[in-house]
Amino acid sequence: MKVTLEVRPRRKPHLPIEAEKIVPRTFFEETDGLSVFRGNKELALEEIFSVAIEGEAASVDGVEITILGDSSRIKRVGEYMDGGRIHVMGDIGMHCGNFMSAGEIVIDGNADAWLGREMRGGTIRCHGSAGDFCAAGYRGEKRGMRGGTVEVFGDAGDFTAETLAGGTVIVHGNAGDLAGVDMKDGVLTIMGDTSMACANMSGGRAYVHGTVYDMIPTFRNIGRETVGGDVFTRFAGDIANRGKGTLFIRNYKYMD
Amino acid sequence: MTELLIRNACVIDPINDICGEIMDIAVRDGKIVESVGSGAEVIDAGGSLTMPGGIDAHTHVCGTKVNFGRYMSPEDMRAGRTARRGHMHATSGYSVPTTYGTSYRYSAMGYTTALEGAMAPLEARHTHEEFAYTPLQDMMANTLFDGNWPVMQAIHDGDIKRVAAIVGWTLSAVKGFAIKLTNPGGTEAWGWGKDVSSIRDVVPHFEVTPAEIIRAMIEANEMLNLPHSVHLHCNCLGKPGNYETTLETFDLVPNTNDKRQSLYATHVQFHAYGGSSWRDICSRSEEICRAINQKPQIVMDMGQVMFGKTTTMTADGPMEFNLYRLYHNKWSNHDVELETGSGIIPVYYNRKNLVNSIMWAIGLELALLTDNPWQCILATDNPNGAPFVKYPEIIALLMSKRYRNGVFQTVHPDTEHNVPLAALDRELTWKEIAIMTRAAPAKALGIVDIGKGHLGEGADADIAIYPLNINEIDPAKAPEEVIRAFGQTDYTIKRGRVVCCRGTCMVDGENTTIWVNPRISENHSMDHDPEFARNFDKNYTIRMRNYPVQEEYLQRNLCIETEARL
Amino acid sequence: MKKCDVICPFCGCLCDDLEITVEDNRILGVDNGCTLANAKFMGKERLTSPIRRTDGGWEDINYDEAIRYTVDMLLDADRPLLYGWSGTHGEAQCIGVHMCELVGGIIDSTTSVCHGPSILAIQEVGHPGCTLGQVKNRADVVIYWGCNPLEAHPRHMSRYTTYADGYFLDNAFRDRTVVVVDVRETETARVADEFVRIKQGGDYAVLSALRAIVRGKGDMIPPSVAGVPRSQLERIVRMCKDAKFGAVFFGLGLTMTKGKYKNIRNAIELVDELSRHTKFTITPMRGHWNVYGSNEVFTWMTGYPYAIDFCRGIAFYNPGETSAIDILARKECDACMIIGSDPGAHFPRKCVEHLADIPTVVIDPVPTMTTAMANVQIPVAVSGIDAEGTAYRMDGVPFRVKKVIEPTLPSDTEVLGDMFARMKEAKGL
Amino acid sequence: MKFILNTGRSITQGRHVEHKFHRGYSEETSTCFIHPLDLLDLDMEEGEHVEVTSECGSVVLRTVNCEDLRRGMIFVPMGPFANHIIPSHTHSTGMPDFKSIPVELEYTDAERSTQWDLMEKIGGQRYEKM
Repeated sequence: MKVTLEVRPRRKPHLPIEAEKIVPRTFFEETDGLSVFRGNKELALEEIFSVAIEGEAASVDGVEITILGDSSRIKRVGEYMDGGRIHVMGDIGMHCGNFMSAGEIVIDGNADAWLGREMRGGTIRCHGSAGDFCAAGYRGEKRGMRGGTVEVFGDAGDFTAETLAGGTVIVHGNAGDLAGVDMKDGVLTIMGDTSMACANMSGGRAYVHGTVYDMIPTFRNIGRETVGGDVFTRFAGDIANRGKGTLFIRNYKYMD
Repeated sequence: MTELLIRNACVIDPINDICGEIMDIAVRDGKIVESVGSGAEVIDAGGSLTMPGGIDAHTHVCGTKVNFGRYMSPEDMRAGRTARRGHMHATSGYSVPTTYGTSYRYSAMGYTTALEGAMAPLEARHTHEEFAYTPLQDMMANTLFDGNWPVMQAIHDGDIKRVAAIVGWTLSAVKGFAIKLTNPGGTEAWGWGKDVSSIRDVVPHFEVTPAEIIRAMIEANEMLNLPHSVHLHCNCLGKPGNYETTLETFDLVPNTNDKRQSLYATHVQFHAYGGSSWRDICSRSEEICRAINQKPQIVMDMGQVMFGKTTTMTADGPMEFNLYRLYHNKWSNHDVELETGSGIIPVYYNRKNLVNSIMWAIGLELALLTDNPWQCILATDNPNGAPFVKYPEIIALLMSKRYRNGVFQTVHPDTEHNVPLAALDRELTWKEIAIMTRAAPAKALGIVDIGKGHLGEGADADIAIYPLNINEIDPAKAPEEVIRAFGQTDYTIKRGRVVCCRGTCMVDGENTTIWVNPRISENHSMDHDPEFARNFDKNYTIRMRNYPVQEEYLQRNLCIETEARL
Repeated sequence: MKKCDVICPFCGCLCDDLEITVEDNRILGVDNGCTLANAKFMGKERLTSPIRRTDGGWEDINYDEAIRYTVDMLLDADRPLLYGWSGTHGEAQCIGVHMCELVGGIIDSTTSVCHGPSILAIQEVGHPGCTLGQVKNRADVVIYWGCNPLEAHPRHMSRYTTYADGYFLDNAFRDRTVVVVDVRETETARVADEFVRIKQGGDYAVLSALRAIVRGKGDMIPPSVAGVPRSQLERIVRMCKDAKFGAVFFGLGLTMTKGKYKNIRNAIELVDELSRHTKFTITPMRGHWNVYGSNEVFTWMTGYPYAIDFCRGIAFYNPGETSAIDILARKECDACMIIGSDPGAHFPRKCVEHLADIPTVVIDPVPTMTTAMANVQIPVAVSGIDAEGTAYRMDGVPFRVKKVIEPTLPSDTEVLGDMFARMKEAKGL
Repeated sequence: MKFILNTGRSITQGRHVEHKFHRGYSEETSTCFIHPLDLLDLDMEEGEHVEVTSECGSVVLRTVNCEDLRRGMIFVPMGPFANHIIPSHTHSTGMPDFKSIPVELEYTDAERSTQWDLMEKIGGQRYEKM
């Protein structure tokens, strides 16, 4: 089944649209009567999108949703996704792929904050940049993303992979402040630079191929180590937190 | 004048010695009366179990500490959210729901009255503000005196009259209901990061022991003629081997009041541990119940633990710090100057964990080993042992050996070597459950005379009608029916109005705050005691004049006036 | 006539020992108050009637029109923001929550631009705190981190710390050690026993270093951390561990800088660590009068302390998304009611610009910077001067603030109560 | 020259919080506290005006010497002037960077705006009845 959703122009284009219904399972089960919310107003899906559905699907994995147009303020697309595929041709709003457990989301443009929040499984690929709290957790919750893969080909914002507790996060560009802060498990890879990496980490592994600025002073330098042909400095920490994490860094700079 | 007639109710009303009679209940203007006119609104109970509204004799639902539990737990909030609907406001939360959430859920379970377990006098206004937003239950507040400086000074001076005068002044100032002692002496020691480890330890600087505090407060309580007894959270909560402290504490208690107990020991499950460490912890429920069975002057509540997620919160600051060191989860603490402390941490009681399994068993054992159900009240120390929404499951565990055994199969396998539960065959009766959930709480709290906990003429028309026919259901065999029925009434009636019908609350509601005002002669009153006032303004960071809870915080209220004998 | 034990309606200290001289329903003098209290009580420039913006000017309108405008505005909006609340009393905040729930809007208080990050941190690790009297009577080490009480909370040090008498201290001033950590050498820093000058944005690193030293892992710390020599850090840790009762107060220097709420989390975890050695507590220096009350009220009524989105009926909370700055900067609301705060003065320009673009109502006794952005402003009595109600001190202690003069204008409670009644009527409730 | 802008409360700003249309408020909140040596480097004297420019705008302020500051940092009491150039980005925490904004300082002979001018510039309407 191919579902094509093209965002229509809106009178108040900045007001976010909450569209947690846009997930393959919804279309697999029932394509009529779907609604989204603009603030406190419930609207038919068709009011916000022009909708085209072709074919049938034998399972949720047979559903592919394509989103066209300016979807930068469409929130919660792919929330609780448990199979199938979503392809966002442009940018996508906050909370794309919250709690996702299976399937694939591909974003050609940028993703707003909380991409893949508390993700359990599946794959998200963002070809542009991701906002803050990419692959992170929720307020007050000890554990954030627990499984699956988030790959960002551009940059990622601050607090990337915050409270990461499983799965794989790869940022090909730079990550903002405090990437991997409070991470507990899982693997975080940043090909570019970041700052204050992995502060307070208690477990898991992180690789920074660029430079870590404002390096946290409470990581113990274990020595040089070659990983995949590149020479890294290996750190253990965060000692401030009895941490048992491992941090591999190509270059780093303390705020002395 | 509004009138209501409930027909064909199968009534259990232990205080009036009614057990399973099919009868009509007449209500006029919120009170139970002999009969009503033909114009009365009629509810046909169709033979369903009908009891006085439930009374929670120890629960944490309103005030600074509870609200901090909410404040620090957005993850708990999202675990239970409902939107505004009809008369019901939006609610959030599971173990520490919003005030509306608490009120609606209690009401759906037929509870119409609750005692907030711990109110710091300095922050009493906060508790009363939240009472106003807990609209479907009448509320009262245990008032904390465990680390009260002027009280400890008066005890040290051996001046029990002064103790009583200070307590009386404070209760009336903060619109409190009863004396609560939480780890007496320990909360003051916690002001220095320390604790007391027995009832004979000396509180730093104040030179009094917990035992002296407890004894003096029991005496003062009777001098003030308070409806409720001293309400005690014993020292050493949650520590292996603490049953000895509990038994020693029980031995301090004289039998001084013929209407009710002289001591209410709360959440005794947490105080009934044998062993010397977490590795050899075991149940000492038998010793505890043996003492209870011999001492009619003591009433306790279970403090039942149920498996799952919850939030622990207590004025017992040092105990919460110990829990924090155990769990490494988030920890909040809030010491209250000159008065008490408090702490909060979220916990998960895991049935695969031996200690948690033992705790679960002990609570049930206390209820099953106490001969007289009037001496053991059903409560979880909400939300410490479990959120109150677990009460129906607890009732089923107590009524069905089979159900108990079934759950026992799922807990840590070593549990049976450490607890006597498996050997207990007792299955509680409908009447015993009615006693443990409404009649005994009313009697223990001393609110039978103001019309709580029974359905006699003149009583408040607080009534719960459960969708259950006790003549058709065998609770031993159909625990799921018991859980379903106690989980949601057909009708919860409060002050003669249907406030909740099959889980939907029907009115905005307006509760009553019940408080006490002991009349103390002028020559004993703290209002005319220059030394008290001088020290107050010197040591507190609030002026004495700004301290009392103003009338504005009491909307509907019922003041129990007592004559103090000083 | 002198009114005694009056509670100050300015900052989060809620000093309750003010003496106000009143004659003919006018305030003539303020005793015991700080300069901020004086300015507040003696202020005379109040609006006397609701005003409405016209083409190029303002006109007076009556309360009925102003309230009707607000009600219609909120009912029509898809995503209204109800912001402010710190300058008003709890009873009005309660009505605000009910209004927000009914119209399906977002309610946020000035928390989001003061100690919002502290709350986010507390939600991760909790908060070991106490009432201010504990500090006053016991604390022998007091640390002010990223705050400047002498200017922002002028009587904090004299009522609760440095200069206050303490029951357990013979000579409180001499026996207390005061440490100030800041990027600036403020007035407060100058009266401290020890000043730790930190590089901008270096708080997190310094806190981590302190935690490691407390844990006996100081050997690995570089010789200088964010401008602070390791020897000074070690000295401070010794001081803390030797304390009988230590109290940390922190301000916006920690919440507004790089690291944001993770700074606070780190500070709290430092206090947790110190609690294993001695008694330690930490308290945010709440600035705007009843801001803590707004958190308390919102929490018991909605489950969350600030930034609550009711658009979908249930309460949703996600600061950074549902907080006022973000909503305004991203233009994600289409109407705004502001009460008891002045975002026009205190929000970044981009946020204020959006207020000019959407219908905005301000409920405030005096003209403020936000007035310029309003379509309608409704003047009200001032809580603590001519209106009474509940306010919470920075440590969570609730007070009932009194009237010292009789009001000539309705209170926030009355205005909001009227609005709410009309909204219910419009919704057929 | 590049600086870090720090904003916050000052007692004078606090005194005027309820009197924002007063000249005193405008004076205080349009003050740029700066280390005297930094001022020297700018080749300026105390009291002269600077144009402070951030990524999102610029504003004219009056300089005042202040040795409390480290070199390279300026302090502006919180208010509409500082906020005119503070970016609204909150790192998705709800809190903008009120205390660490990279700015560029340059001497200017331009006058300072009033607080109402600033508001009008962004679509507001002055209220000057009092």
